[in-house]
Amino acid sequence: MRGIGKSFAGVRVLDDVQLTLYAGETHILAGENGAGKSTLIKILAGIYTEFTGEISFNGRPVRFKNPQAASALGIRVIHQELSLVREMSVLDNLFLGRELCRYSMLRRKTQREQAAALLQRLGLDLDLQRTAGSYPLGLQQMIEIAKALLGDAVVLILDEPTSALTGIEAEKLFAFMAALKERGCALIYISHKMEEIYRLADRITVLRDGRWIGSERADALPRAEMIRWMVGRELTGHFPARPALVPGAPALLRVTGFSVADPAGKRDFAVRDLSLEVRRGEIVGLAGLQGAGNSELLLGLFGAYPGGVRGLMEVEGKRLTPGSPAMAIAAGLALVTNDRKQTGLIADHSIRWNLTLAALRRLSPAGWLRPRRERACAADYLERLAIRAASSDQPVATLSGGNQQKVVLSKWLATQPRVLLLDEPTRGVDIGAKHEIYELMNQWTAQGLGILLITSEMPELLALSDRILVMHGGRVTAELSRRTATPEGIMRAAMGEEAAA
Amino acid sequence: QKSFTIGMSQCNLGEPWRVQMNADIKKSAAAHPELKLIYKDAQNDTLKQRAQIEEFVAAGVDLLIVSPKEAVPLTPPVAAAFKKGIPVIVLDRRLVGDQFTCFIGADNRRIGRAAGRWIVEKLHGTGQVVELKGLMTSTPGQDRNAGFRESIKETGIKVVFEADMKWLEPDARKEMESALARFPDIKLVYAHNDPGAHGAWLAAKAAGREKDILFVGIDGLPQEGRTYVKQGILAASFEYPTGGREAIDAALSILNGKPPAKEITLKSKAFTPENIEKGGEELP
Amino acid sequence: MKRSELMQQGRQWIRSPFARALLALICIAILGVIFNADGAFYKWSTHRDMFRQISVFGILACGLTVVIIAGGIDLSVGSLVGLNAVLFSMLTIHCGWPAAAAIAACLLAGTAAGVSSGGLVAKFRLQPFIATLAMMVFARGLAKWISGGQKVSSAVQQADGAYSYVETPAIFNALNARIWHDNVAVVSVVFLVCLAVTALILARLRWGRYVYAIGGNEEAARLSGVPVKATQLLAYGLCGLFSAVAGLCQAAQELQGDPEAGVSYELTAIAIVVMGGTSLAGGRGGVGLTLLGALTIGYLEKILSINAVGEAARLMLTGTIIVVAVIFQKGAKR
Amino acid sequence: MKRSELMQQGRQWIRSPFARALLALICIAILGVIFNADGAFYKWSTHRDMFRQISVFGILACGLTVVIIAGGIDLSVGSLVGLNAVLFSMLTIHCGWPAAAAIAACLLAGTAAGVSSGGLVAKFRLQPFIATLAMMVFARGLAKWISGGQKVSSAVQQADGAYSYVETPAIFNALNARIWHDNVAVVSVVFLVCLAVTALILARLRWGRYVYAIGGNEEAARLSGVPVKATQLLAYGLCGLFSAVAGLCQAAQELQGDPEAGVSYELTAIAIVVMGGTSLAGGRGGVGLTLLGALTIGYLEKILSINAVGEAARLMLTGTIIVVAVIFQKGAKR
Ligand SMILES: Nc1ncnc2c1ncn2[C@@H]1O[C@H](COP(=O)(O)OP(=O)(O)OP(=O)(O)O)[C@@H](O)[C@H]1O
Ligand SMILES: Nc1ncnc2c1ncn2[C@@H]1O[C@H](COP(=O)(O)OP(=O)(O)OP(=O)(O)O)[C@@H](O)[C@H]1O
Ligand SMILES: [Mg+2]
Ligand SMILES: [Mg+2]
Repeated sequence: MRGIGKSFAGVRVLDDVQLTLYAGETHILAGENGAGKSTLIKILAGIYTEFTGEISFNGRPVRFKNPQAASALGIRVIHQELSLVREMSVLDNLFLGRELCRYSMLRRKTQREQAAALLQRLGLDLDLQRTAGSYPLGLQQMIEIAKALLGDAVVLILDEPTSALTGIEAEKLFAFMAALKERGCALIYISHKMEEIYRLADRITVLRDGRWIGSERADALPRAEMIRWMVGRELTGHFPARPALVPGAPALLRVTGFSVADPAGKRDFAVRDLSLEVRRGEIVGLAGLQGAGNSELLLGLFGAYPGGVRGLMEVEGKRLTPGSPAMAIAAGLALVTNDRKQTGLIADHSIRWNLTLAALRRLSPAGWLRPRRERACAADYLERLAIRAASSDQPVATLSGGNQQKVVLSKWLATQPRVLLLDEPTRGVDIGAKHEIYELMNQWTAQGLGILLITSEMPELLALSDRILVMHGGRVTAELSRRTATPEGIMRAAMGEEAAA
Repeated sequence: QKSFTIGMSQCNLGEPWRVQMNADIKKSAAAHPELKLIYKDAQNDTLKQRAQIEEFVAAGVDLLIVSPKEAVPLTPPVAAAFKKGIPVIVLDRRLVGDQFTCFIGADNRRIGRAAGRWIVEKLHGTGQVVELKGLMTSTPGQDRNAGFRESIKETGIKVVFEADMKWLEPDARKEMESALARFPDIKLVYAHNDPGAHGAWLAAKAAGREKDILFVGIDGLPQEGRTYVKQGILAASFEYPTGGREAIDAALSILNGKPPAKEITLKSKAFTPENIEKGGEELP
Repeated sequence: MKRSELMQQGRQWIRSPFARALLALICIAILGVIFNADGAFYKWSTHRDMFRQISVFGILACGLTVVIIAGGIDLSVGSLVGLNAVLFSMLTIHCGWPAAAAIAACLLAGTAAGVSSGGLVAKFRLQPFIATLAMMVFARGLAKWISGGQKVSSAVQQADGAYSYVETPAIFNALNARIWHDNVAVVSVVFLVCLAVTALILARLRWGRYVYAIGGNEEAARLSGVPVKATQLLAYGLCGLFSAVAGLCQAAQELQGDPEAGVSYELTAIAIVVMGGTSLAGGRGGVGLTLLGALTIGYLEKILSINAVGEAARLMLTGTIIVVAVIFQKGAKR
Repeated sequence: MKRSELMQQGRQWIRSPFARALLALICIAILGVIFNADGAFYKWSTHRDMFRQISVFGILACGLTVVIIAGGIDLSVGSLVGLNAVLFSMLTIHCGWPAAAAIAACLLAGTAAGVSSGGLVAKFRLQPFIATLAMMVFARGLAKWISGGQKVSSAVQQADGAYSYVETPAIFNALNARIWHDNVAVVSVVFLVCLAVTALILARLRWGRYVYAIGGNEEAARLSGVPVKATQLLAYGLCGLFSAVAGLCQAAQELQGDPEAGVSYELTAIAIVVMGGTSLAGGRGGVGLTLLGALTIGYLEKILSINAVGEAARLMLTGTIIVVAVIFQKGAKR
């Protein structure tokens, strides 16, 4: 790809970008949120057809008219935003657009066999007939990956595939990627996770502000240098130091004997008889594998399942029945969900509308909107979280993934919460912004907030949490303090081994 | 020679009878090249018709023919036109009061009565009858029902099944099928329009009972009721004249300064297989 | 630099839904100038009457705009016009209620009907199309039932079957009149008031923002503390309220309550909302555009009517022009 | 273990859309047994006739099911019934075309109309509601134009204005007949064939998968290489084709082509689709359920009809029962 340029409504988001990809290599595409990575690969995949510059494939110039054309040459993409049809079965999703047919009649048996074989190779135990949308986000991501792996890929593009995966699933994916590489398949991999980048990379290309900064072999590009390429300045220390807890701080959130009925209806309970406590200024990490029930716990606490929860809950000493999100917000809770597209944002609406939605009761106490206050509030957060946008009137759908995540965070901070429930708060956020979010979290806890944090990134979990609760099958299997926690210990407990800490 | 513009406001063109009325007017007017007619159709909407009358007045037509959808709501606009000096001929349905030049119409109640009498005679005063009613929120439906009921009062004729088929043939067929399922001894079907009677006949034919039942309809349009009578489908169809020809006659006399009678009641005819070739028989 | 910025702004403005809707309206107006029916199009009375004719539809469209932005649809508005026209006429003419009481009763009845539809949608999670379709059928039946299938007018049937004529209540004439030196129909003023109320609600009330939010992404709205069900109930309730207002206006203009009034008005009203650029997918739109949509449809009908276009041709032209006008809008949606 | 598993399966089955739709149908049938109109409900002819009556609606519902699963809607099907009934009658009766040629011409015309709506949706990105609303108005106008506003029947007007009577073409009687010892109407068989074709397409063809995909998540489908526009065109085209089939059946049953035929049939057909549990949001549903929906609506109408329920009560009952029946479905959606 050479001299690639692309504009949206007059705004230039890619300018003279180049990328060369060799067979059998893993090529990392790195850059801050909104640098233009997803846009670049969408051009390569035939999704954006209007752009400047040229693409050549195996030495021949090509210009794809549609995704089918790219797919026909073996270019497969795992998109950043999930592109599954939630209502369709897993099987149909896997073969969507590439059904096996005889006289345009589906060869259903062959499809089932191939799919079963593939899922087995990936080590996934899924019901092929269930709808894809009924699986949790992480498994949906795995289905998406399986879909791209079906058939013969020549170029596989992965746009932040692990942002919704747990460690074990990510390992499976990496093993598969290695196998593909062996076969001579070229991989483009986009991620904001440094550990992954250096584990996988053969070569690295960095974009900044839609411009090509450089391409280099991974072993010739030290981590600090790459970060400098990405953000344009030095960034010291990956994780900011956490101040020690004030001893004997009062509990902000106390939960006893809390159960959540399984919303999917598969089991009886997603969370069973759980007790925990978050104290003022404390970050409590919640670890667990897919299906451990930690996301359901947060949703349940937040009142998203009225009637589906049992148990006692107190916020700042006051009893709270989790009846609705509105009640939870009023009590000082805030929930950042793990799926910003489905449950976090209203894609068509402007940044400002999204940002003020949860805080509207506070911003317009009499029921009358106060546009000037809203504007001020939005402007404040755009600046504080460094959200890259033309103005607060821009629809959030046109923001890059990371910036969308920052809008979600801002939305909840605007409610001035006492307890933050964070489910993968840094999902898809670039390293610079992650750093900012970590510092913000420290700041908030210093101001007396309590945070209940779910994250699938082990380093993040270990570095940020004051205490770590490990969940398995809806129960807490271990409680580890900051000092006693080790990745191995967490993994063991997450697999279901009861461990005393 | 002086030419005249006549505005014609038809309340809707969804019913064949009204299409026929426009056709009759057109046919009669064709013989008089000095008449220029403008047709508007109110799509069964009272307020649209009101607007049309206002438009005709604004455009300054020489004469207005209105076949109104409703009496009460259309009285004021017609009265306003009349007061402005535009002669108005009201066709088919009445208005309230006397603020118009001339009313031409047939009497649905009378036709219903005649149909009833004919039926009593035909059935020798006894038997089970099905009544398929036209839209009962419309005055023709109400009158054709009331007149019929007057005539069969205190006879042995019993209406065993009645349903509102809303002037629609498929609905008539549907309702008739239900009637047939319930009553094995139906002697006659009285439908408020010919398509309704035809729909009932289709149902009876499908059940193999069309020979045992007589079918009576109203309207007597050439391509519907009269055809059905000729084909032996209907035992009788009672004409509901459109008054199109009479309207043009009246218009000509008004425009020539010789106003006709304030009210012209149209004579209607009964068509039966016996008299159809002779052109029907005028009702008393 | 300055100039290109201006041009950029201009280009963006042209792409805005408002500009698109305006453009469609202007095109229709040009049609009117071309086919002016011997100058009838240039008379003020033509425009005044057009605005009066579209008012009932416009009032319905106001309520529908809210429901549609909230991600729903309401097919029952036409039937509610009939029901409320009958109810209002019964109460004022037959029962002799004072106008204010009758109006209050109708507004209450309309709101109750709307809230019922809303309840089916919010509480029983019925699809709005089917819930309001059922309400449409039900309300029509109710209108026929309470009126006994007769038009309710100043011609009152006596026990012996004869008709006596009573005075039409003053409220009918008041609503049917024109004000400002005969220049604007009262029902048009009612329409403008409904428009202003709706605009205020959508733009200035917190609840208005909630309406947009649940139409945009119901789940995200719920998790942001938006009271989804209450918002839906209110949206349908408001739509029912406006339907009642439209019913009063219809009765006043017809000087009677016709149980068949308002049949298929919902389709015209929805067309108005969509012509205005509000998306049926929900979450986007506004009522300022609905005014433009109403004018577009109003002029379209008026031009066809003053030119006395025949029934078949009129239907074909209406279909064609709706498509062309909405294609002008298409740039406005994503 | 075994037993609890069975119960679990049973519980899941009860929750399935099919079971729900069946339940609604059974409830209606029980109503029929209670109000059996002196045993009329127990006669075979009652059921046979019910099935005939619902056939035209059912044929429309087949096409609509596809369009609705594809995330669209088609309001023009009723008008297309009228248009094709007129066209078919004109061609066979007035122009003397052989039946096969006339049928082919009608199917082509219906498909063309459907593809046009589809083109407006796919190419110009009009909202389906408004695109097909325009088509509905246009097709009705066209039907009136080609028929001159009159019914096209075996009474043919001569140049002098008098009427002459021609024989009704055999194809009309063939379609209007019953087969299998008088037990099933031919139009009902046509309905079943349409149902089978639709079921085959949706369940077995690649294109059927595409229909579900674009209805479920158009963007994801596009990214997966589904030809979204072609799929939409085909869906609307199929719906138009089925409308033409319904038009032929309508003409045959009326023995004439009525330009007013099919008015508001689209609402009944949509109600059938939804009663069957297909979601108007798209992406979910099936045509097997549409059959159950058709039977439910068919029995509802039949029971009201054999009991000679008055118009007002009939409307109110229909509205109520639709709601109750669909509430049975609600567990089936999400
Ligand atoms: N459809 C669109 N319309 C307008 N602007 C867009 C659109 N899509 C992307 N952009 C803009 O293009 C820029 C690049 O976006 P892109 O999604 O490529 O970033 P990215 O590098 O993938 O970021 P991230 O790491 O957050 O995913 C962003 O500023 C974004 O706001
Ligand atoms: N969490 C917040 N984030 C951004 N802006 C805020 C926030 N809270 C308040 N503001 C802004 O500060 C101004 C005053 O807000 P408000 O009337 O809510 O007072 P307050 O709650 O006492 O806040 P503050 O402590 O900032 O004065 C407004 O312009 C409002 O938009
Ligand atoms: Mg991206
Ligand atoms: Mg503050």
